[in-house]
Amino acid sequence: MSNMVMVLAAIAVSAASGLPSLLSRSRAGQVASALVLGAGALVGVAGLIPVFGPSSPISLVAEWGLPWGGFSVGLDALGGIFLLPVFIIPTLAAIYGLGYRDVRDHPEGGRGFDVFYGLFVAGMALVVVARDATLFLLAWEAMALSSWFVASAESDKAEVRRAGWVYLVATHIGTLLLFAMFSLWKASTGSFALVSAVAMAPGTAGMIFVLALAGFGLKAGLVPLHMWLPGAHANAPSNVSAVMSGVMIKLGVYGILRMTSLMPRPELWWGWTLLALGCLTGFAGIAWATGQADIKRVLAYSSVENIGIVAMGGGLALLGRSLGRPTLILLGMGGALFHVWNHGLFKSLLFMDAGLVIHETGTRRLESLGGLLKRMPVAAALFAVGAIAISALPPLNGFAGEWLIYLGFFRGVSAGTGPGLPAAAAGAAVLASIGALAVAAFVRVFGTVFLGSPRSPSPSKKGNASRRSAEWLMTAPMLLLVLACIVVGLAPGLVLPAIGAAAAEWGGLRNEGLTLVGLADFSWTLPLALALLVLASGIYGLFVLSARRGRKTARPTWDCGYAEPTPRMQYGASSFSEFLGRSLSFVAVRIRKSEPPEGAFPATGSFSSKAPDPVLDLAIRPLASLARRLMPGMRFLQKGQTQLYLAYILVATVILLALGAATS
Amino acid sequence: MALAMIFLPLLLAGVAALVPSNGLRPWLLPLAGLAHFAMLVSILARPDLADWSPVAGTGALLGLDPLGTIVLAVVSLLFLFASFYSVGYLHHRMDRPNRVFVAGLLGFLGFASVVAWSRHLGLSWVAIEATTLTTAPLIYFNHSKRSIEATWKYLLVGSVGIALALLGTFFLAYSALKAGLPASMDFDTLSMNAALLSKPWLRAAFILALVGYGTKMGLAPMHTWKPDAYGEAPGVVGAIFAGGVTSIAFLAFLRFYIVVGKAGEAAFASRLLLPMGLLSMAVAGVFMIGQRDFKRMLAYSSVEHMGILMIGLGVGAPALFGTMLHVVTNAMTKGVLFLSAGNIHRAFASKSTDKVRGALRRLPLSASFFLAAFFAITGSPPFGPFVSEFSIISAAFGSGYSIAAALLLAFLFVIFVGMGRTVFKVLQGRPPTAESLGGQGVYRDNVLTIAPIAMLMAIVLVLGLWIPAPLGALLRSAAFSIGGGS
Amino acid sequence: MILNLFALGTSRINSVIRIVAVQGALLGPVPLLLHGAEGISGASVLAAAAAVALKGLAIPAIMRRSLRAADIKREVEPFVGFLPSVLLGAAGTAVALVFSTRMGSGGGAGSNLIIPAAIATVLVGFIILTTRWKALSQVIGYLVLENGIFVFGMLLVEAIPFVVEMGVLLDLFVGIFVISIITNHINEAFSSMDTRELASLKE
Amino acid sequence: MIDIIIRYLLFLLFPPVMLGIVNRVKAIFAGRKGQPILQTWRDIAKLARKEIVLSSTTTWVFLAGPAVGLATMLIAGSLIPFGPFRSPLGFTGDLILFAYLFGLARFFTTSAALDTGSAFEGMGASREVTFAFLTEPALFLALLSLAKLSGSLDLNGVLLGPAGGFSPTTVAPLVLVALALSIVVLAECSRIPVDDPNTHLELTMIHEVMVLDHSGPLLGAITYAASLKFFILSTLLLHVVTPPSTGIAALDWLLFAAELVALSVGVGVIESIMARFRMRRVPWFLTGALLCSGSAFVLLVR
Repeated sequence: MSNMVMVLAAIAVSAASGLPSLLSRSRAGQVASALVLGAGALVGVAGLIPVFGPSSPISLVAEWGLPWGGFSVGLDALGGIFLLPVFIIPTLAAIYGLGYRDVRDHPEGGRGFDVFYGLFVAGMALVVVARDATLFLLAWEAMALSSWFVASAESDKAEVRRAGWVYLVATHIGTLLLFAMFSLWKASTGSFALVSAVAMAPGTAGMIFVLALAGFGLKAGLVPLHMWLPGAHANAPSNVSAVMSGVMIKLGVYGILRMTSLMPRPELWWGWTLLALGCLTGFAGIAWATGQADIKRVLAYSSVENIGIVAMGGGLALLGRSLGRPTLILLGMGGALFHVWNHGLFKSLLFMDAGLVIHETGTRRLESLGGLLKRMPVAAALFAVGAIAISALPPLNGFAGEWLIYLGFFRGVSAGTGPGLPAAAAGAAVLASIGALAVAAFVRVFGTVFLGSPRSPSPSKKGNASRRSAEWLMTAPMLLLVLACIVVGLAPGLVLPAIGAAAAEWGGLRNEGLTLVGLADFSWTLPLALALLVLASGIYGLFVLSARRGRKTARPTWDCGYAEPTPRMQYGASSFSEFLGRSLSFVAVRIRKSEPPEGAFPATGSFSSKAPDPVLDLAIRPLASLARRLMPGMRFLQKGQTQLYLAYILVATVILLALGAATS
Repeated sequence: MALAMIFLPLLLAGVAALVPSNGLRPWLLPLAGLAHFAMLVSILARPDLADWSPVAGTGALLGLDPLGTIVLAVVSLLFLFASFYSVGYLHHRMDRPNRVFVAGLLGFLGFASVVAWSRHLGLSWVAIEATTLTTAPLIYFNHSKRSIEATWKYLLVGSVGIALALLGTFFLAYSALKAGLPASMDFDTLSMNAALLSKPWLRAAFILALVGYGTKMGLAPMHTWKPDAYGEAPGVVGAIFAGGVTSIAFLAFLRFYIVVGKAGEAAFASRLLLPMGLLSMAVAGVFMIGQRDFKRMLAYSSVEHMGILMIGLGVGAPALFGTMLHVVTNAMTKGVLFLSAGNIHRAFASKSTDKVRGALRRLPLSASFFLAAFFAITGSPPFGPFVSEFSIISAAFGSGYSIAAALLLAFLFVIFVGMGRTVFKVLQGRPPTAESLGGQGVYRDNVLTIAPIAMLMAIVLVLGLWIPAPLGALLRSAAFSIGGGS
Repeated sequence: MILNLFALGTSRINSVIRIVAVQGALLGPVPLLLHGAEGISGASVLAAAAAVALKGLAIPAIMRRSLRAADIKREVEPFVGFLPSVLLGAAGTAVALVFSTRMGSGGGAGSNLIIPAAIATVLVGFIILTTRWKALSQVIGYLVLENGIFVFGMLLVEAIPFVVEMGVLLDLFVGIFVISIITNHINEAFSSMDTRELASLKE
Repeated sequence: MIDIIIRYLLFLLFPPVMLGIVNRVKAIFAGRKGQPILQTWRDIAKLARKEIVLSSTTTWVFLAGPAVGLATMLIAGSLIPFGPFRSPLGFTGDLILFAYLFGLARFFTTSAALDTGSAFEGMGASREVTFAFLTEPALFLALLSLAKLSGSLDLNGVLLGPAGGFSPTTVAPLVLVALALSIVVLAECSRIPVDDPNTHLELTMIHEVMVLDHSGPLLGAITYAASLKFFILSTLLLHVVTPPSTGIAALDWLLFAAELVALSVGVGVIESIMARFRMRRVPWFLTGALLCSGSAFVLLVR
């Protein structure tokens, strides 16, 4: 109970955290807001820790002025998993934001930004603790709207406005679908209270599942419902993108998991649907990511991919539940939840890092970046770690998470015969392919941004003291995140019990002998990491030694003896992904425009390729414009003739009378 | 009390006609508003309100039941805020004589009170027709060609519609006569022996009332006058129309619905109401997509919400609470929308999205309220309309009208898109410079034109989070008096 | 009720006004006749008198004035020709008869005559409203419509309290008054009474 | 214990010899006498003595590439059982780690290639990462099929499991798996027909073109790592195609070595009789591997 109060207090504090900077729109106010937010987060985390223990879920119901439902909130391990990032990451992002969007440099966007940022955080936290549909919707929309506000902070740019609009529309459809979902929920359970339903008509349950999948999937960014995600993430300020991608979209996943855990035994097709969607989302997401020309769009699409991985784990767990296989429930759900945490860590890290790059060079275009490692070594190192982690490569946390899901798939194979469960394990192959593509995508970004030599003379900003402090403010949170990635990667055992508890709770296995810790033995991670470290650094040391021996003469890359390799001859981002793109053309559309050089001494020659979003740019936008062209077609009904209007009245009367006569 | 609430405004209207000073006259509005509101409060304080029971057969013309109270409260509140606002507005429009304008507003308040109090369908009709006539000059305030046209259409379409309502009223009375009862237009008598009334005439009466009062509410396809009137009238008038006129027309229609329901014809009614409501929403959606004039857009939004009310009635008992609540929340939100839209209109001297840009920069306060009200009216938590709309939707799903509910949601989405495109064109981006707007008295927010909006918005917000117990009780008994249940 | 058809037929607005006036004047005392001696109370007499005064004299006067203001004599090329509209009117009357029989009339004394008459008049009013271009003819249409409703009202004089009946009449009167004011404004603003000019507001 | 020692001696010393064998076989096919079997070792030793030439564009990543590449191979080598001999440090789920270690190596080697800022290296890196997204799932499906057969979750169990249970039903899948794995070997170890280790036409190369600018010890490390990779994957393949163990340790070791030699010869033969695919065609070839292991998997779970 007391922790519940603490968490609620934390929510209240973060909701109010914007006030200082609203009252005094000065640097001091901005700093104060960040501090208040941080304080709230600390309280919240403190209140949160116990829920992962053996303690049973806490809940609290208070009377509420709305005609139905009460102000009922609850805390449990499943919620805790999602609540922890909600409290931690936005705080880090806020500190980062102090350097990234100094209110003195952004007077216009400054107004209200921190207010909505605070509301955003509070909304997300409330979503997780809400145990009543109305309260949930309230929190949900608070989250959606405030996130829209902070995401379109730079709404002077038309591009930002467009992206913001798409996001707003998408999130509104989501909310309407949730209206329907919760209405059905009430219709079948008799109340808006979100407590596990004992029995439910299969038809209704299936309908609710589909609606939840659609409504929450929009927020989570399941393909093809991801259309808002890349634009919104790319055009939001980087500290906001970090929170949106690292935390907010996970709450879509949370919604799906919460509803499925509340409903009685799921039907088989639910698990299949979620698994299939997960595979599609993961593969398509990363395939699209490899083609993007904008560093933040790459990260955004990779978020789609990661959501897909989480969904795969969830689907596996659902299958496990409907087939009554605890091992699959624990491994699948455990992997999903673990990945939720991991993605929160490294994706926010990467977005912050991208922000650092943008802050330094002022561009998001990969083609005009390059060779930044020499200029910003720390950022490069951090990005490298993040990239390895997000490509799920050992020995970092990304691998630890996916390892659980893989284990689940392999268990699925060895478990039982006949089609069905083993077939699901084919997901492992998809996951492997996703992993390989992730490596491709992030080598591409890391290579084009930090390695090689600069592709365009980027404006070198004067290094004054305030900028130093800004960089320091931005780097510190990233260091923490990297540290977390490494620690979790080396010793997953530290967090496994919490995740296991949550997974067990989701599957209703809270008090059974089988635990995730028992299923997944992570004792190998540390030795492996050490071995890698020792070997690699040893070899590296040898190289350095022999390099010392060599004559120190700086010479350009040999490059098969090219006379003058210029930066513009480097393999750019689009050329890097060209071959990959061609082999992925079955899922990733690429629009190429090229005029090859003609003749012996070609004057000109050009090639350009861009990767539109298949769903948004090739499906939705055309449909929308079609609708815009058709709608006015019906306007002839109202051309201003009074006589016509009066005729309408007569006609309406006659028709209604006819109707009335017919129905009587 | 009743007579005071009715005649004080009318009296003041007379005074307004006499007061010579263009500057002083507007202050009569807040005076009336405050007095009216004070009387309302004293009524609300009355304990026996929630369990009000009609005294049938007495042929008493006046009496205030929960339904009437709600509508009266809505009208009174809206008028109170609108009155202060219009003082600010009229001080900004000193160029135009406002004698007729002020008198018209006051007259509307008086006759609206009559509708709320009336126990007699004929009387209700008379009062509503009277509001039509008193509000017509309000639309005509600007004396431009366009405003004449709007007024003309409003008068003609409105009067014809209302005439049908009168015919419907007569039909109802005749249905009693036909059943051998003494022909009566006394609501309580009718609803008491509703079961005996002759069915065909009752149904015909209901349909005529639906068309007639539907015209006044602005249900498609009788809504045609609405965008013109709302578009040409000053914002404050739009607020009064969308919040007040529609509510009293809805009340008058409710009287018929109650009788029909009491006669056991609720199923018949909902068979007509659901299509009407959905049609209104569809039409609103079609005309909102790509709407350039943001005041006309608001008019269509009003059409949409009248449709939602109809759907709520059509769903029946479980949705009635939400429907009555929606009357309140919609009125309040529309108030915010129209008043802030009026400010924006003033500031840019245009109401077309081709000219209006970056209102958030130019008029931070008005624009912010406009934005908030946009989110509210499209049913986003945590605002009042969310509570009412969501309860209607869930009731619809709950009582087997799933298809209607799904359509409702679909239309809500289309309308959100249509409305949003216009709203954001208006709000975002870079505003044109004051010079390019032609310096003529460039408008800036002042306390008289902002405070009322802020208060209305506060009400909308509160209703989204917490419904005061007395209001809840009132709504509940109102819902019960309409059709039992919930 | 043949007057209705005349109203449709003639092209001279002036005469139409006269017809409507006569119609109104005739309608005034009808309730008294309907209810014979016992029905005659002070109230009803007063009501009847008022009706005659307003419909027979006042309104036509107003309309004539505005007619003179906008000196136009005849409804040129209406939306639907005169003969067709007469036929329409006839059809409307037929419909009215069918309707009233289907509804099953025959309650009060003259009801089986009055109901179809009323409905027919309403329909005719609608026809005028929807087929005439001139603002003033539309006003007339509205008036005819109201007359029709008033005819129906005959059936239930005793149901309508004095206040209400007065209210109805007053409303009607003021309505016509306001409308004619507007028509004058229209005339000034658009220098014609042709409602086709009034189509700038759409969508 | 003795097995462990033999194991590591074999693992650390033999791989370059295998490359030597391959080259020798190719030479013989080409009608030349060919280089000595130990040539690769000599190259490595020579390179180790040479100095490192660093381009001015490069950074620490350039050195990290070969280092991590070699380290990962060394670890992967100690995860997989050789012949009938269990790996020293097997654990549940190590096969996933095994597969992902190659990913880690790929990340660093390709990054190192991009670090030079040269178009050729970029091209090579691009191709390297492209093929992985087809070979990885093929490898995993193969592992899944084996896991299905053995019902085990660690490399030892998975790879040593099926050796016992040859049954008519499992023959067809096993053949398919073997096919898939051999394609994976050819691709991952950048042999013909996917890649040509000793062409000098940069535009056609994958692995070689990535390391154009690595010199001296770096190149040596890379070559050595490549040979280790070849060794490891061959071992993996051998597990599927070879007869069960005899039971006598010494004999088994000899047998294993012989198998390795045989496989190297086989690769040599393939390289000699086949031509490189055009780069565009390679994905289809790899898709073939995917199909093989996929159908094997389907056969098994059917």
